[in-house]
Amino acid sequence: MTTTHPTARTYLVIYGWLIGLTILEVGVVLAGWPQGAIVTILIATALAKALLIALYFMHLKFDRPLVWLLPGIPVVLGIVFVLALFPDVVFHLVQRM
Amino acid sequence: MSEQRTSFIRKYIFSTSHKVIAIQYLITGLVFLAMGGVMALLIRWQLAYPWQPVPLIGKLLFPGSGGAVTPEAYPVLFTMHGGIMVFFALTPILLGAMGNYTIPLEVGARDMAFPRLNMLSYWFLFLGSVLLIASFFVPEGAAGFGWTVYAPLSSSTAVLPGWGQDLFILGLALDAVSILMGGLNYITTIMQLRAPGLTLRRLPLTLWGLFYSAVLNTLWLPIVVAALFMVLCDRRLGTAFFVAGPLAPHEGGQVLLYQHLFWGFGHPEVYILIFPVWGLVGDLLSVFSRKPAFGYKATVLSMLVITILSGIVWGHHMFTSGMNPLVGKAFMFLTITVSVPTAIFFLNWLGTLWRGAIRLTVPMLFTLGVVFVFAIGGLTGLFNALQTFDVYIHDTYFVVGHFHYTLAASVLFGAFAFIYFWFPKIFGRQMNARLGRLHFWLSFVFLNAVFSVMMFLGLHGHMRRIADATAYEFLKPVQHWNVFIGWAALGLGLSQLLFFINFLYSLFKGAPAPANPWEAGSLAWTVSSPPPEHNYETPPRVWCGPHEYGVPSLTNGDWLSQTDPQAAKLARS
Amino acid sequence: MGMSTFPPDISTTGYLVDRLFWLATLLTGVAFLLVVAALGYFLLRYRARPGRKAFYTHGESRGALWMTGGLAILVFFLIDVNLAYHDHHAWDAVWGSPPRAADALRVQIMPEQFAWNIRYAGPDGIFRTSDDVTTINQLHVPVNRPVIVQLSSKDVIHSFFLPNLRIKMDAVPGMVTSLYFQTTHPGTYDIACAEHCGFGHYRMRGFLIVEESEKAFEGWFTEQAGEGPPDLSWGWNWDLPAAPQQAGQMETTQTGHTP
Amino acid sequence: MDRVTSAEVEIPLLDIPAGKFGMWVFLVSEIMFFTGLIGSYIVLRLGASSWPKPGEILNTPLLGLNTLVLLSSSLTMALALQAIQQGRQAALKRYLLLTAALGVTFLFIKGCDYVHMWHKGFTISSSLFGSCYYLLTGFHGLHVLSGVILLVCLWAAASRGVFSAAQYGRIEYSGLYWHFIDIVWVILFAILCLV
Repeated sequence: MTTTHPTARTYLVIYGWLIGLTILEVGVVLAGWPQGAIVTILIATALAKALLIALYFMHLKFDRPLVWLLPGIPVVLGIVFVLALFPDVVFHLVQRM
Repeated sequence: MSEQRTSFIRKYIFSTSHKVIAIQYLITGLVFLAMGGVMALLIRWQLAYPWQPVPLIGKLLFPGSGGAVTPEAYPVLFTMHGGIMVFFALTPILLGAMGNYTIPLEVGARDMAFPRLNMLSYWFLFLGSVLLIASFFVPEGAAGFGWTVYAPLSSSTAVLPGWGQDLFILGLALDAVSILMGGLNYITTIMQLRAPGLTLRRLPLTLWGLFYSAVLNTLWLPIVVAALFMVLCDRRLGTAFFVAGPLAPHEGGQVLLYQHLFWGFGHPEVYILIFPVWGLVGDLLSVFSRKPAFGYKATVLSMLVITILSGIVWGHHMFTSGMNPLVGKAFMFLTITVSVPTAIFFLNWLGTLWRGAIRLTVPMLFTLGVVFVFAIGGLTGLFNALQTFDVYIHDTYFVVGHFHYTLAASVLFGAFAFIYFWFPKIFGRQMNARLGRLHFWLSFVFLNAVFSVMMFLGLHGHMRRIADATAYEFLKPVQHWNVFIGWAALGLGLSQLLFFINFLYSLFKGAPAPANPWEAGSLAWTVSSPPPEHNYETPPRVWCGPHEYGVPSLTNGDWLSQTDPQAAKLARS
Repeated sequence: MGMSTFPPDISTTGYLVDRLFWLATLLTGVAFLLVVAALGYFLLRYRARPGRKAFYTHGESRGALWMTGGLAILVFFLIDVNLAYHDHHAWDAVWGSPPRAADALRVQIMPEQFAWNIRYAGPDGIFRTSDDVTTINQLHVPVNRPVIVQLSSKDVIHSFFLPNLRIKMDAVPGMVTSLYFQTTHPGTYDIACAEHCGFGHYRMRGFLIVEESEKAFEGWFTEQAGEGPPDLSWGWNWDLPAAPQQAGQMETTQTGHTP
Repeated sequence: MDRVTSAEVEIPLLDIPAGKFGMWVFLVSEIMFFTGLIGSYIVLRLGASSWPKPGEILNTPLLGLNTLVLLSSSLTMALALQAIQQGRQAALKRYLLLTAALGVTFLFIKGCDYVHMWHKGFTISSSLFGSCYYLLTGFHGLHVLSGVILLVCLWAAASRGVFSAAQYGRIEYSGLYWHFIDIVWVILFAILCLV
């Protein structure tokens, strides 16, 4: 069992951050920022939001580090797997152009 | 959850007991094994005597063509043979039956961690098999794109319009969900429900094999499920994820993407099936050599390394697919590294036999059979890893012979070793040893005759999945080998009748089995045969590893049970 | 000519593939025989006998670990790395050293269920123009001249397999893949489809006709050119293989690796 | 020599309940499933010759609103768990119902979005982007739907007084699933709907 639990106030603060980041996301898109900036910002904010939810709402921050292995392994594998597909389905196009 | 379970249906059909579910898996697997075997014989008949009416059952199966296999029926035969054998025969026997029966007993638990999920797992398999069988009866027949479901042959209704194709894919997806549910249970039970004292170092190797296998399933099976759903969308919803070129409705997607997704799972699948067998071989060699498993820790670590490597070598299935050749080279070098851990545990098997006191029982014969055929399967795998050579033998019978050595021969012998070894525990009766030995030797001879000749055909360039080799000039000189394989395959098939006879006879008439007929040390053999409904009244206390045989200081007997308190003093681990 | 295990070799590079096979057979064969010998010896020597206990060892002493680990590493270098090294060099010759397009005969092949559509550029050297020569299932090449083949597919995946030259390459819809070869013996040989492509897969046979001289090839080519207009419904630009186009098809933009 | 040490009485690998461990293992397969889908989308998109700007096709403010709805449901789910950990039965039921309601709202808005898009000619078969959009959001929607059903079952169980400050495992494990769905949407929203 988890030993410490976040308080309702913690949950609300995290929720505030999530809402704020979402508004930021929609804002930069609607404001029509350059594509490169949008991609960078959105990936960063999406990762930040996912981490906030995992750490606080899913209590990973309060679990033993060994529990992190469970979601950690597939996340790492998934990223490696997708990157391994790049040479075949993405890069040959770049070579041509 | 238990006491009110009295009715027949609750006890034997919708049972949550791991032992009943294991038997359900076993019977389902054996039925499909027989079905897949008959399909293999039909395939071999067609290749030996192209377009000749099949004797005896031909008129029944192919009434439209006077009993001969038709060009339309042939792809269905090899597709269903592959799909059934891999997903509906070997997986249910090795993971379903072996996993369900052994895990709770060997960890000293009353049942699986999630019994109702376990029941659901079987019924998903059942539903999947219903869809699979139903696919034979829809217009235009069952699936014909090969068990690998390669797009765009599978994903375009322009080339294969029948609903049988969709039913096959759905059946596979349901089976995948079933396997995932089972795997979830195996992992959780092995990690969380071990009896006091049963540290990870004291698990039987079979459980390690099942554990790694479940881990691989949990990680990679979902990828292929996603790919299968995308194929279904391509077929019925007008998408084009895996369709490109002239067949695509718009720009289209990426044909190679499917192969990557499929082999991302497909290569681990080889290990998913072989890991439980490797574990079982490690345990049985130890039991029947009356000697501790040699290099237990190294074996377990080797399997872990292979688990990791298996996820990153899938590209060696795609050397001719038009993928980037540099990537191919990387995949080749990754692939050959697998031979280091493989060699280590292979040497550990030999080390277990070394200076043992070997008892050649029927399960031991099959175990040694696995060692022999896996040596061939493993070493011929190396030929396939060599990019330049693989380009020549890719999609030929060399590959077919190779993967039948690893998947069919090794895994089948492993499945038989499991059944002969555990039959007394499961059903409380002994199997007939004389029939068992005859079954082994006939299978051994015929199996090698079939699969080694396949590899020679492959070297001659004989393509796989062709219905008639006589259509090619360069294959005419080797056609007589197809005839040879046909008859050897018939011999192999008929030898299996000995097994089915033995199984059914022993089930009802076999000699009653004692609790521990093999003098085995692991937990399962401390309870009666068959085990009581909840296995253990109180959690057993474990004092040593599962392989304490040949203990020098013992005066009565040569082995220690894991629950034997003397072990704390006498055993080494 | 290769040993009778393989179909006759009619290429400049096929012997490399055959040699790789024999080397692999030798190395793995030795390993296999050692394993079987150990297995047989142990089974005969260490059979259970009354009054004798097995040797009680868990095989986890430092010595045992060094032995298994050391042997595994030895096997890895003697067999695996050794073979991979030879394969690496064979690959360079068979796949990694394509001839210059100017020196080679260039052919485009776009199979469909269940036939091989074959295209040669005409005198203008440009593909998909009205002076092309197109054939079905008949690939004529002059002996001793390098040939480069570009492949794509009209429908599903096919695999262009030349057993007598020890090479094959998939023809993938939406992509252009390629291979090259050089023949050494005139004659007629099989082209096979190696990737299951439907119920007619087994009869998707083509013919590789190796003409005995350049002159004979020229003669055949001129004769074909006079046979009537070529099939212009497919084909693609050789140097910039945008995906092969079918008449009325939107341009797509994938390429395979090209030599 | 006596080798029995305290370490040998160790039982589970992790000192968490089997149910929580099982849920995490399930989420491992879920992560890999969505890896298959999202990974395919990424390489299909990067390998395509052209790709439309999502903002010109999709209704960005509506999808943003939907994101807020789902994020709020994660908050209420977390609060539901906290409520039962403190033994507040009524609050548990209220938060569970609220979470389910927010899930239904999400699905409703999603449905309106689908109908609207479809009428504009943006369908699953109209382009590769359409195929990816409907496939990914569709599978996510199915997960939300099963989550809502799960929540309703939990609410019914809570009404029977099944849970208490000592016994709240199922709420916790279901919460993990619900938050996971939320994470998937956060990622889909950013890389599929906005970029």
